[in-house]
Amino acid sequence: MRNTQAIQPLFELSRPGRRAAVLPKCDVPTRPLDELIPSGSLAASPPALPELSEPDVVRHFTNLSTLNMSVDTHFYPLGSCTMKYNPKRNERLVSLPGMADLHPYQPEATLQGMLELLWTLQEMLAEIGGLHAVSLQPAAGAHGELTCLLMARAYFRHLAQPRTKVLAPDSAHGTNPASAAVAGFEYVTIKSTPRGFVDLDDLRAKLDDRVAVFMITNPNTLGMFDREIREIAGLVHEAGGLVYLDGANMNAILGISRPGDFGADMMHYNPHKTFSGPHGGGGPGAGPIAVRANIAPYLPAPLVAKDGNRYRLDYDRPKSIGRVRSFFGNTGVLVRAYCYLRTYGPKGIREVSENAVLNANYLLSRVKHILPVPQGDRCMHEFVATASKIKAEKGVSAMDLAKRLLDYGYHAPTVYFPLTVKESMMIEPTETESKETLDAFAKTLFQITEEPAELLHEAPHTTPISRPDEVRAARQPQTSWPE
Amino acid sequence: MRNTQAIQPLFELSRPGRRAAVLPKCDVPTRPLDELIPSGSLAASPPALPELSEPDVVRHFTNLSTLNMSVDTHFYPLGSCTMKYNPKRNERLVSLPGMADLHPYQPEATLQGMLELLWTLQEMLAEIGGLHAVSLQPAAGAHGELTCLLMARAYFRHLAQPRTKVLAPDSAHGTNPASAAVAGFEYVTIKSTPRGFVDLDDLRAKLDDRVAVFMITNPNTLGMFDREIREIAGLVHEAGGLVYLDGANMNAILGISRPGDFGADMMHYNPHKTFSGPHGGGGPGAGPIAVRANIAPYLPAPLVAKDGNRYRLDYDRPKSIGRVRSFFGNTGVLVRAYCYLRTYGPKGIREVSENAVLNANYLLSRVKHILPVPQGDRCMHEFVATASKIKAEKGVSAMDLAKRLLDYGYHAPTVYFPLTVKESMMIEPTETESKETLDAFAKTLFQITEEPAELLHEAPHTTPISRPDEVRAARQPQTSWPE
Amino acid sequence: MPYLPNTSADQQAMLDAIGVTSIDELFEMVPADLRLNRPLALPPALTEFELTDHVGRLAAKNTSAGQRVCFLGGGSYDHFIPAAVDAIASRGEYYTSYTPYQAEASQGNLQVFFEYQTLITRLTGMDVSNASLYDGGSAAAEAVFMCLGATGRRGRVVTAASVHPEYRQILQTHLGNLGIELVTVPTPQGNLAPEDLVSAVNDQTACVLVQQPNFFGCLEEADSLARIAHQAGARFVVSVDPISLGLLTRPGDYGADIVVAEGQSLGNPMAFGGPYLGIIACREELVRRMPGRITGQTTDRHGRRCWVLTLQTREQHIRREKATSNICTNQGLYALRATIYLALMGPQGMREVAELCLQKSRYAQDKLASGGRLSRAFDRPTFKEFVVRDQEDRVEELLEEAGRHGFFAGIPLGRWYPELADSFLVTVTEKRTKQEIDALAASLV
Amino acid sequence: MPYLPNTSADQQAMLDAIGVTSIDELFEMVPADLRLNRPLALPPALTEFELTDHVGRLAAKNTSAGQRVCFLGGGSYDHFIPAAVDAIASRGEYYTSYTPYQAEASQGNLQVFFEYQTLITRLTGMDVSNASLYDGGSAAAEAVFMCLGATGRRGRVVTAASVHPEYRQILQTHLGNLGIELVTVPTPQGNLAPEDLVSAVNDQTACVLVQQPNFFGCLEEADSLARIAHQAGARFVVSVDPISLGLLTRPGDYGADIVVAEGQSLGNPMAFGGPYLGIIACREELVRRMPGRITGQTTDRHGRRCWVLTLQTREQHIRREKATSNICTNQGLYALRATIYLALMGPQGMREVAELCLQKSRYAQDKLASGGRLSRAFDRPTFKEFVVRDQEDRVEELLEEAGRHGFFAGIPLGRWYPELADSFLVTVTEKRTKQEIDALAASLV
Ligand SMILES: Cc1ncc(COP(=O)(O)O)c(C=O)c1O
Ligand SMILES: Cc1ncc(COP(=O)(O)O)c(C=O)c1O
Repeated sequence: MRNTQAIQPLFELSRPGRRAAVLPKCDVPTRPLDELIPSGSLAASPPALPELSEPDVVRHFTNLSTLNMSVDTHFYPLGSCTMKYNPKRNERLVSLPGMADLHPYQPEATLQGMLELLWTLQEMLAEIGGLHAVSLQPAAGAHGELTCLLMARAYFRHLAQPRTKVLAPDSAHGTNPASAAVAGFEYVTIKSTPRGFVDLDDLRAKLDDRVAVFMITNPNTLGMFDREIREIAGLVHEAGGLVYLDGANMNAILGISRPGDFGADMMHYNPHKTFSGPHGGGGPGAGPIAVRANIAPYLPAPLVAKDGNRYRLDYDRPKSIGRVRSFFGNTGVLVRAYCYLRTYGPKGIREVSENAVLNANYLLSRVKHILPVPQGDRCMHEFVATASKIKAEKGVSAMDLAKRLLDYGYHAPTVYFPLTVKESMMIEPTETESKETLDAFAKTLFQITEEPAELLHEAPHTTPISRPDEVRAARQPQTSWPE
Repeated sequence: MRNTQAIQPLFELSRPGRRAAVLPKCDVPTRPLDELIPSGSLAASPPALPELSEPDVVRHFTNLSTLNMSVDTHFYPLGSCTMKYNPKRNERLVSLPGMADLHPYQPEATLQGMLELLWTLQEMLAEIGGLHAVSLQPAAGAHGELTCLLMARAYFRHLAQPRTKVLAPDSAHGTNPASAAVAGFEYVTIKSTPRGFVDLDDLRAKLDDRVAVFMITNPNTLGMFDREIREIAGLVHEAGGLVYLDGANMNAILGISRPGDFGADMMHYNPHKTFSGPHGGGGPGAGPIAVRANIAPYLPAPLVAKDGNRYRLDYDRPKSIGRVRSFFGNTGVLVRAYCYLRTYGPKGIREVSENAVLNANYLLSRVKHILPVPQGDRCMHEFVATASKIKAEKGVSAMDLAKRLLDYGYHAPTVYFPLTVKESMMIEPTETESKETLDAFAKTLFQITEEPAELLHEAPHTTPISRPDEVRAARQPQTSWPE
Repeated sequence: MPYLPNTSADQQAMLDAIGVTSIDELFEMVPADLRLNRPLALPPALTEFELTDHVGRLAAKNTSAGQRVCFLGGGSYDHFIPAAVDAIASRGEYYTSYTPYQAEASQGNLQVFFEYQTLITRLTGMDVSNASLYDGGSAAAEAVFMCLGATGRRGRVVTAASVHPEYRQILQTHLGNLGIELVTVPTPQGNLAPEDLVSAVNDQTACVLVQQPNFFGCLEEADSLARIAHQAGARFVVSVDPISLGLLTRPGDYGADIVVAEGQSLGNPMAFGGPYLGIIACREELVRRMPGRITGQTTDRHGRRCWVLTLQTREQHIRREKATSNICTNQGLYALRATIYLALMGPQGMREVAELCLQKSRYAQDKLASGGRLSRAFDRPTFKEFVVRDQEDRVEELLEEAGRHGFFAGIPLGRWYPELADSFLVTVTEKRTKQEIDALAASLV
Repeated sequence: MPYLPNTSADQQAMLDAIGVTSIDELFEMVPADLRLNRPLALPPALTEFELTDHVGRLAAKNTSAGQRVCFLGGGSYDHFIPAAVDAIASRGEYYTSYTPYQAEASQGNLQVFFEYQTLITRLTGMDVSNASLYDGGSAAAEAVFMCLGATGRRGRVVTAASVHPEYRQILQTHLGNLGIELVTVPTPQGNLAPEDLVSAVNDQTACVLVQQPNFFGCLEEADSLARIAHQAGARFVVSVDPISLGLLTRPGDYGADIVVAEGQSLGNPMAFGGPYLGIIACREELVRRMPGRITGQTTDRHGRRCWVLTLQTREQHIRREKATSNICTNQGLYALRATIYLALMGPQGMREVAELCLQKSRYAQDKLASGGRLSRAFDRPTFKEFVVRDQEDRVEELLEEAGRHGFFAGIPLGRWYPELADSFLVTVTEKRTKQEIDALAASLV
């Protein structure tokens, strides 16, 4: 039933002379091009783009879309990514001309509604994080990490303290070490205990006056809340360092516990996770950051300020690290986050985390009999099961299980992360899934573990393609269509 | 890869207490219900509707949609239905608040833009049809037929002529006889010649002073233009009757030949075919009608009238047959038709028909070697092939071929209509399909005719379901989910 | 041209393959003297940007309901449309597909129509719903045709002045044409008095058609009216406001034989009157007289549950002049929208939206009547609409003045009811706030 | 709550299955003293109707670019967005999916990214494009990081005052932090004079970053600048306006090593600055230093052509602190939009939109300069933007006055260039008509 012709690459579909877009005639007196542009700067020919009609284009991309799994179509328990439902009302509202059709350099008087919204969002994010000041500029979580680490550098430079190290647990997301490196820090890994908590002895051992920042994800990537977080923060602070909270897992603790209250000095949010911004096939996200008063002066400019009932962009921030992104930020994602928070309100936002944690624990209770869950019987918003037993017994890997799940209409959990658990499957159901979906998923997972290994090694069997040759892709990279 | 759980019927997905829509608190002082509504008129309980969350609803209907073939996803050569590309720009424009958010009883002063658009459309449709006056009120083609037949009754009543019969060729679409019956006429069938033209002798024989209207589809449902249409019209007019042109096939003759010029007194358009209104899974369409001056007084009210540069709804039409529909009509479809006509303009609209006819003739030239095309080597916008040969040779029916085409990602042509051709497959490619698509379709059709009969009898094999039991559906009709 | 893939090279290759030298040659079938020898006199072509600009300007010449506060109703209502309705209905697989003749390639639409039919039967309390008709008005006419056939009575059809005037005009168009009398019982008190109905029906009456709540917003004594119709051997047809069924007795529970309704209020924009959604549902025994498409559940070759168009022997493409109706293209996409709307609302949502309409419109009645100049025209229980009488009999001015204050305040009734030339119809949906109602009252003095 | 399917019955059943008595119990992991013992101080919850009304009001407090005539640019442009872009990008399968880690469940996105990468290489004349970065500004920073690594030079990075000031601020943030000197060559004539560049580069210069057309709309002598950079052993990085590449020489043809661009103008709304699209493309030899995701073509188990994320050993999730960048989430949806836009435009469309921008903006320059008060600040060839100097040095007033006449007339340059306090930047896209330009000129006197 699939239309295989329409999904040929654009370049195969192209026919000389075909056109979709037609431009209006030029209504001003025109001049010869070479009068306007030095001949050397004029391209000999138009760019070598494919030539298609509008029906071709629509059919091509519409059919391509159906090759994706997505939250709108499938259960998508991709651990650490919080693939929750993306409200349609938010999409409608963000595309109002009064939101989408605004130029970033319009006079502030013509942007009062937008600035009011963004100012309120700053306030809400400060409150949720238990911190004091917020910048909405970073474009994604990793960008927020980097921004905060740059602020830490400026902060310590200001204190004339030569602190060169960033510490984080081995279970940290790859962006943590990468951000540390980009910010010019030396990155040091801290061991975790078997249950995924920070190994305090190792932390103590590695804390010294060269440590600028300790980055922690709490709840961590095993979905466990580190009970010793206060103590950890205490140690870091004693050593003169700052605590950074990777907020990717905030979906577990909204209205329940606040990073600022458990010792974080800086944090980022992932509104595309926690606050239902759609993931867009890879992005965009946003990475708003919240910090303590002592770090606030270093925030990137501009922030939104309120004077009486006027709102303005505040660029006058002498200690600011400067900019990390052009214009204001990923506003569209921020508007969605605002809509989301206004939909839930104080009581509702707590119910989000309650149900996210309830769903995760329920699914854990269904899954643990099928695949061991090393961390134990409890989790926050997600948990990590391991396929190492079934791997040992019948050679079926986490990847095999993941691929087979696709056949049954489930997106795979995150596999092989965190690296601290062998054959890991990181499962995050989110609060927007129903009990029936979780039951059916667990049932299917069990069924799969009963299936013959050969079948699983070759899975998936019902998807458009199966087990692409990644080695070949990397050996002779073909990253574009040959001209 | 399909999500089978999400497409369970809504009533299976329902769980007591689940909710999507939440309504605002009542902000006016409320009164006890029984004070406002007599107890007898109050329902004992809320309606027994399913209870779902918003994510449930979105996932359900999104997955369901992928079980359909559509023009956006597949080649859809459904003869007589003109399944052409539905421009996205039209969808965008029709949903502008200034178009979609208008109440039909707003003061005319607040509707000037809409009335201007509709007035212009009336003018354009009169010009395209070569007729004098247009009503946009009918809601679909069949509704337009009925409206014109009602006008014919009024017209002859006014002339005190007791004309009780409507004539139409045996190849006529089912709505023609049905409309005649609903309008209170006696319906008489006229034979067609083997090539699908009106049998003049039979027509002559059946024309008398009881004949009110002769309905003709030209080009006819075989995609042939009746060369004798003038003569036919002459005969009907001599007999004192009116000629009705079923405009479903106007896509073949836009800017090439005008019904008014070849003798039609009344006609309907199918904007959802000819003017790219999307078919919406069955509708909505619209059925604007155009008529000669002598019929104009009988048009349903209101029409849009222009005084100077003001536009108004003209209800003052004493001879009007009255209303056939509430409010103005299927305005949304009419706005799309307007956008379509404004996109093509005078030259472009002719190219539409030129390419529709070119594509049909080209496909005919590819198909005739595979399946005989009784009408010969030429057609207008569509043609009718027959599977009777392959049926005789290996027992493969037109239905078998149609079903097998689905497997290869093509919607089936119209089968078993017109009734005048055995094992008929009525193929209408439309002008928005590319040569490559037509070539691939023909190649596939050939391939299928080479496949074993058993395979075809059981086709389709790749669709979500195959060969539903229609007899059972009709024997014990289950037309709703049991309470 | 943006929608024409054929390049001149393609055209040449195709002409060669066909064996002709020009596209004109393909039109030889059309006699030369019937060909138009000039371009059509149409306005010039516009590019997408120009068209967008042009239609944007036309739209800007209108004042949308959202630009004022809308208290207009009378069969088209300003109810809230959840974003999910638009998001789903704008998927190409829905709006660019056609009638599900090929069940295997249309299970999405077929299941939606099956769900739609079920939701309509649940809402109305009837046995069978079809998959949609054009609009509420033509649905009323189709219902009357069903009754003419079912009873074999061609004497008269009885209705009331309290039924939507345009619906009655549609009935008149058809019944007048067939020489069947349409008796319209006056409703001076704002509703159809049972005793008046008694004297209007006779043994040649095919059906009685009433509206609940009626055009004036008032509740009819539906059960008594049903009894009277049935006692006369006539069928009882009710035209309802689907939103009211969140609260009011289901027509199936007071004896309706056929229920029709305008489905616009179920998630469809007002769009200057269309496309709308014609709802029709009936009792089991009438199903074979039902017009239009019906979806039925069955199983496929492998025993899988699935859906198909069924009982097609009622329809024009099979039965031709013997069909129950001439309808072919229906309003499928709007049935989909109604299905999504009802799925989102659920029982509680429908109950609450109905209660909000009721309470707010009652509040508005009292508020408007409190000023002195305006009064309620009828002393009957109402749902979301009501008729207001202007002491000073200057309705047009009053409404224009309100327009200047930013309100679509109401619909003048004089155009349909000379005796109500001093009155107008005010509608209050769940979208209207206390503040808006108070402001309206302030502007109407 | 609309997005929470769990009913209290569901919750109870789940708690029982888990073996706890309350949801609170599940949070025992969180020490009591770390729990918030009050509700968050957030504004109250809004229903969909209330939210729609509320955000609608906020939107109404803004003046959208479409409500005035927009001559603003400076890195964010009012180009026309075809309806098909929105229609396709609003499909849930695109915008509610995530990074294609599971290739079998993501071929749609992967093929789109492969097509995007190809279109970008065709547009820029480079060998390799990634699948997107955040925005043009951070893309410029990533390019500079690539050059630091590739050359091993940590001495300085040279750029010009004619590069977007905010992009230079981003560079300064990073280079300042790393103690690398950012040399900004002044451009008093409106472009970077080759001789000035010669004296700015040295043997410790990692790269030269210029913008073409530059922030003032002027064309740089790109080929000479490239030669100078390369002679100094530095890499040459160019930030381009993708729309200009319908007409201007492709950076690959004048020696760019890395091309970055803001992709907003390719079918993406201005949206007060984001989300936008960071474009980056480079020469083959730099591919392993490329930040972000790259899609590659390969074959599957059955030999079918397909696409996967490739060269992932550059990325943070594999290489952690050794990764070429820390980027994870990118701007996939906007890469999709750009892909659809370019597929619709094709070579001719891109050529024509560029020519319209060029001709109209030149017409506007002459028109504005003809009044007497205003003059062109720089006598250089420009593309779609240009700098206007106000004799009377009252830019703010002038622009405010134009605003009252319904124009977003330009961007005052004083905030970034004190020496240009008397000047503003005017941008003319293909959307602006002669009539609008003439009216602007009339209002600016
Ligand atoms: C734990 C954790 N930290 C950081 C990130 C990076 O966030 P982003 O992808 O928005 O840059 C992610 C998400 O990928 C994450 O899961
Ligand atoms: C030839 C012909 N006449 C009339 C009709 C009826 O038009 P509609 O379906 O719009 O009522 C159709 C379309 O179904 C048709 O093909």
